[in-house]
Amino acid sequence: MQATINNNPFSKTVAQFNIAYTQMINHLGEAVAHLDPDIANEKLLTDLYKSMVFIRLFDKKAVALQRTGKMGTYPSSLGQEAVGVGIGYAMNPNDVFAPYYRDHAALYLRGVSLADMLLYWGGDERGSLINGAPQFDLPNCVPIANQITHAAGIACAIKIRHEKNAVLTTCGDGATSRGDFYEAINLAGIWQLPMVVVVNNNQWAISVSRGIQTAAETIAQKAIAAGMPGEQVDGNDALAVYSVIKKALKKARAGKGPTLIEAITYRLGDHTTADDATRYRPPEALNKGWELEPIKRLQTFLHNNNFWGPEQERAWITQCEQNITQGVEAYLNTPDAPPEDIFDYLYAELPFAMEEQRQHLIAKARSLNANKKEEESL
Amino acid sequence: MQATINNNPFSKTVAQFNIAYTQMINHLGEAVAHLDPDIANEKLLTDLYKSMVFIRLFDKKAVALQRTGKMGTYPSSLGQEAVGVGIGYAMNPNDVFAPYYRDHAALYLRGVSLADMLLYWGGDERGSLINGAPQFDLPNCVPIANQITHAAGIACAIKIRHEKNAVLTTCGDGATSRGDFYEAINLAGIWQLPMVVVVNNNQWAISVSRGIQTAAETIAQKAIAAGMPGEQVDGNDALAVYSVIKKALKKARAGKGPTLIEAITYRLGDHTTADDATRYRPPEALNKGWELEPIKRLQTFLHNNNFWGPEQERAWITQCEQNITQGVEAYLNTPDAPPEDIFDYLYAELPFAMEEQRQHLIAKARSLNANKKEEESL
Amino acid sequence: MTSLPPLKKTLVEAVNLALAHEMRRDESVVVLGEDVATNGGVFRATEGLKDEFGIRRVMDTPLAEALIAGVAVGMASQGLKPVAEIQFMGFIFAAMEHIICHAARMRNRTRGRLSCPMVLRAPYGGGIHAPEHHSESTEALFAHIPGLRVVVPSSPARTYGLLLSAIRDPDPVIFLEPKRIYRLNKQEVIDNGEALPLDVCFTLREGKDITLVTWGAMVHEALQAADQLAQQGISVEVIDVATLKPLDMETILHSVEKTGRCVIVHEAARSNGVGAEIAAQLAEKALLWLQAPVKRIAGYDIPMPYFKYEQYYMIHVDEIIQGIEETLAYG
Amino acid sequence: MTSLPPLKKTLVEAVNLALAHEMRRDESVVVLGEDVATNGGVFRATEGLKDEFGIRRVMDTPLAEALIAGVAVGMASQGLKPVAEIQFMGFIFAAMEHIICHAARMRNRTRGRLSCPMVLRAPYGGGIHAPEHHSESTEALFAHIPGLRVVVPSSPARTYGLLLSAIRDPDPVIFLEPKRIYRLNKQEVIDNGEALPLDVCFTLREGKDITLVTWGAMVHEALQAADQLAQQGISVEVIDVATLKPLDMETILHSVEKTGRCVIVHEAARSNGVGAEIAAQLAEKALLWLQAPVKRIAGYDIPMPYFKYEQYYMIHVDEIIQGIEETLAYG
Ligand SMILES: Cc1ncc(C[n+]2csc(CCOP(=O)(O)OP(=O)(O)O)c2C)c(N)n1
Ligand SMILES: Cc1ncc(C[n+]2csc(CCOP(=O)(O)OP(=O)(O)O)c2C)c(N)n1
Ligand SMILES: [Mg+2]
Ligand SMILES: [Mg+2]
Repeated sequence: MQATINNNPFSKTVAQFNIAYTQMINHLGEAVAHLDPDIANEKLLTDLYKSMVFIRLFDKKAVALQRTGKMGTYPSSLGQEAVGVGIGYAMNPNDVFAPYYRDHAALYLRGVSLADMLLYWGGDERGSLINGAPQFDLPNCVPIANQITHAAGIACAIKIRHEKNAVLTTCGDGATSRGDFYEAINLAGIWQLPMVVVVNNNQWAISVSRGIQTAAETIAQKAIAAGMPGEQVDGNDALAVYSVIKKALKKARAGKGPTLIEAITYRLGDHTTADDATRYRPPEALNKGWELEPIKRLQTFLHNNNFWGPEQERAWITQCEQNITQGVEAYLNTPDAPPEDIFDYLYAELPFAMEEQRQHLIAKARSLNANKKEEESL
Repeated sequence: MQATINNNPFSKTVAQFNIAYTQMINHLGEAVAHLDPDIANEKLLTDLYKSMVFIRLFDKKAVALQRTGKMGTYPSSLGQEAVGVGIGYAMNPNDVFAPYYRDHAALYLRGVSLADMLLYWGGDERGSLINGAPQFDLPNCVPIANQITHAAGIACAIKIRHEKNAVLTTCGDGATSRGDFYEAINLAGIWQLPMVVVVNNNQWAISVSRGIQTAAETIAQKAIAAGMPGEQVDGNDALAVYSVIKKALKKARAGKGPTLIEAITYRLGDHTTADDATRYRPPEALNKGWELEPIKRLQTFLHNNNFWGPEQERAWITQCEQNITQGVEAYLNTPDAPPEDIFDYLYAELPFAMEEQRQHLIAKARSLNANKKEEESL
Repeated sequence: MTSLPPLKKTLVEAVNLALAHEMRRDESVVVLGEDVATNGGVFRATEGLKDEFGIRRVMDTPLAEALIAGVAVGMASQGLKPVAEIQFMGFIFAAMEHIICHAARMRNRTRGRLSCPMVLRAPYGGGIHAPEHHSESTEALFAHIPGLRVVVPSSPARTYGLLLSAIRDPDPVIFLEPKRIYRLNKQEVIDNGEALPLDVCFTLREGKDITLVTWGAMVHEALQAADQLAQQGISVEVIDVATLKPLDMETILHSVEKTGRCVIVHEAARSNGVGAEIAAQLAEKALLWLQAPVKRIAGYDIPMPYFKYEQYYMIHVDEIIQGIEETLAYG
Repeated sequence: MTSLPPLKKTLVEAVNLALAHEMRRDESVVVLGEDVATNGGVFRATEGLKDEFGIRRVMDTPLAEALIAGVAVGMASQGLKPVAEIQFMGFIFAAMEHIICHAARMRNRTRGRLSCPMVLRAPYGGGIHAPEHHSESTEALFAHIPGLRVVVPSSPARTYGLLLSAIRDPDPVIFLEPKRIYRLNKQEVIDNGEALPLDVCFTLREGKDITLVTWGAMVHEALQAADQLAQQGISVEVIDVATLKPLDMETILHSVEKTGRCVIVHEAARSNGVGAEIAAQLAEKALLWLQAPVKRIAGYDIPMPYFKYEQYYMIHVDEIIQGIEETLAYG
């Protein structure tokens, strides 16, 4: 590439990069080009749709539990459903998932029970036991972007052991401003790690808009800094999300290296139940966000292709509500863990030096709970 | 840009980027195109040359001082001279410099005395007083890449106060792997900070070669992740380095935003006097490095243009050696600071709680120095 | 000035009041952090500042704590007085390199040529049923670092006065705000710009039988314990350490010389907590006066449990009373 | 196994020996860090490992400490046993977020589903005339963090045995290597894979007059002081704490019960150093036995001076002797 730059005879172009954007079904529910039925088959499309509907209903319930004091702070995934279901269906059980806190849909599809999810947000460590889900998936990571570095370590482990699976990690647009994000993708690039990073660019980091988070025209182009491929996808298009992630995972498992995927979405809810987005977000922005949301468009597409109709919708919603009610029951009926659990999992074996503290806790808990009973009985 | 990617009808290109490389005088000492005499004038070119010669001689002396136990660990700038002099001549006195530890040439041109440089590497904090140099320049920064974040903060201060100067910071290729590098340039991009980042890509981070530090084809392209311009320059071409930095600084001072400049050099010495590069570096690589080094080529160019000849060379070297000898004398003759200095600059005013420790130190130092005298007198 | 009407303020409102006061008085004071501008901070500590002082002085940063601290160091090196917010203390760890290696050393490293007059604010402590990593109290990590000041207020009025001093102080200050009492109660705060001294403890209640040393949110449990014990005729001297580094041992030693007994209370994990330094200095300097062993009532050496089990970790008034009674019963 | 010939090894060679032994024995052990592979580490601690075990198990990382720690956490979560090197302790601060928030909590957070069997090695301490930031000893920062183990060896043999245990330990260990004594002297080390226990102090020398507690490089000054005092008929019991967290106070308390006097020596800054925790526990549990105040002989509360003035900071044998004599003279 000898092209001179702005006709400066001393300069030449030595590297060029493109960023691609993928969309399959637009916000009107139309396929933007002919869809290969092998990929876009009825089963897959209805599964994606049903899961999105399910998680939106679950999400609503979770917020209600928080509002009624039955659960703690909760980050709604309203409007982010397509990213979660795309991940959930694209991953294999033996792949490893390193999620962030807005991945309810993906967790659900990984096999995490509703009760476990609620337990976690209800302030109970046992929610991260995720019985029934892949045992080596990471727990939720609260410190932003740390999970990306952990995912790089997991990918190293896969490579060191010559295994054939891959790791997928997620984060938000705000997370891409942290050193962790960059240090980890830089390593993934050098070591060609079997790793897929999905950025849920929902345009907000609490009150900080995408525009003041980074001057990069796209988040996807941050991959260029790591010498690895990065691309954008319509994060409200479940089929497109599924397809690009599926492709990236296949490549990763084949030892062909990492991919950064920017899924463009819009956060339709508050940041969490502790947040009030009306303080910083103009209503127009929110309305535009709703025009692009993921569920309606796929429903339209399914209707127009006669894959789905009102009866299925009614039946499915009823079933969702049953499952959710069961999950909530299971959560609310979970007895508290023994107080000493707060000591008994810190080390494989409790150091002798901590025995005294553990005994103190047991006595303290007994009296605290006695007092509680007393108060209640009054 | 509607072009479809690898004829995938669902994908289109949404962003494109180029990275430019600039060279003016090649390693044979030939101008690669016609040089505008206004820029490439005799005065500037001979100044650049003379400063490089000076600093190479100083560097040799500094290493000798370390080898003979008269100074501590020292990082030679052998082969990096063009970057330093380019920076030194391109910056204005009221610009702010946030250097790293291999910037001897730039420090010298900023007005830091040889004695102060030697004092610093001789293990004396007073070396960072840099009397005579711009008072707000930062001291050397040992923790890799932290100075880039500080530079971003300095650039913020300039912007907040509506000043018209700029900050220039430097780092090595290894430093670009740290979160600090990325977090800082990302901020510079968003806030359009008056900041120039010069990466001295000398192909090594101690024993870690450029190729295993990052998969990015160029370091310059890391700017794309921050949404800011990045470019490469031949870091062995003092004129080219000077020119691109001069341009970037002008732009920064005019409020037109930051620039990342990758100066491609080769580390011709060990990492520091504590390192032995033969453990990890093939001799061929080093020989190729020498073919591109910055001084010879400019000397050839000056000779061919009758800007410089053997007499000037002899005279200049003699003068350099005089200055260096004076600097070394000044360093060696600097009396030790009073021991209590180690307390007296920690806070603006020593907290009462530390008075006792300070008294203890004074007594301890007295006896230590008494013992020392005794031993010497034996 | 003192003709100003006293205002009833919560602790977090006092933070806001002090910030606004100092930004009006000194235009070199700037505020930066995550969500501090448009949103006014997730606890509203910086509410209204962006509207009054503009985005050049009240800056929403990208999501990067190392950046926030490092940028503050750079600003301070040029003579600005940045007040940077770390959204929760649990997210301060990425900032430690800049705090330890630069903020705490800039003046010493340059032998006074440059300095680092910055304040790093962070809400800290547990007891608010927050998610994981939102309840940390690791003040001991900073109290060990030469060159820093570590300040923890415990009431609206002291918050106002201490934050003013922290901002005016020519050296870096880690200012930890006990968020459990951010809105616990309102107190009269006169916005007269009068600062309170750093580097000294506050004796909140005089007593002769025993010395109760604490700081931050636990001050309230300590005062309640002292009240209840007073009814049993036990006279407890309550000391709010306030500045954990440098530590004003004089006040504590004088008190222990008088009472002969000392109980130290802190929420942070016991081992190598700041209570250890206080107890250690008592072991070094108060041996002759101590009629009973020093007692530390501190957090367990475990991370803060998720909130369903948080109360097992938190220290309750009864525990303090019991600890005091045991110490009084001794010998 | 014990038929193996004893080898004369320096402390840093013992590190290398333990790493190689454990990598042969357990293929889940991997090594990563800056310059650890081709260069064998800037102190040669990992020399030869890349040639024997290959680049999949001995990895030169990019220059990023947060990355090194976080990648180790990720590896460990999947059952590998990473031994990560931070080139100097002065550069460990960027790694603290991953150490505190993840390494120390993975097991607890997942109620045992996942764990974090990693070792983070770092050369630490001063006295080698190194540049700034190359002489830190901030072990107290880690000793305060629940979920960690903090181990500091003080001889080649103990280094070998303790590093083996650290690698085999199912939980995260911060392993701090006193680089001042990396090559101080050689000692017989038998490469028989026999580990030494963690969580216990080593009584290196029995004595009846006073207890001298220390760790790391200062153990050597402590033993010299004990030798010299022995000639004056003073019998000093020297305890090498070795594992700073969890802390084996039993051994120290038993000794102080016997001697009635205690001097604690550490190079790190005094305030909120690990010596404070030891002195605090003596104030809590040994009041009746103490015939003299506990004395801490510790670094000043300042950063390590540049090396021309380093000796003013470092603790010398005379100071220890003087401190012991003062403590013995008391009362
Ligand atoms: C290291 C760290 N800093 C700050 C926070 C507080 N915090 C929680 S979520 C959040 C915003 C994250 O935004 P983004 O990455 O875009 O994800 P989103 O919530 O929008 O899905 C912040 C600042 C945190 N959890 N961790
Ligand atoms: C945070 C940190 N980690 C590690 C080191 C040790 N170290 C000093 S220089 C260096 C290599 C730097 O390489 P590069 O950035 O390319 O600069 P160069 O020395 O090649 O000019 C390392 C690892 C350090 N000083 N700081
Ligand atoms: Mg977001
Ligand atoms: Mg380099």
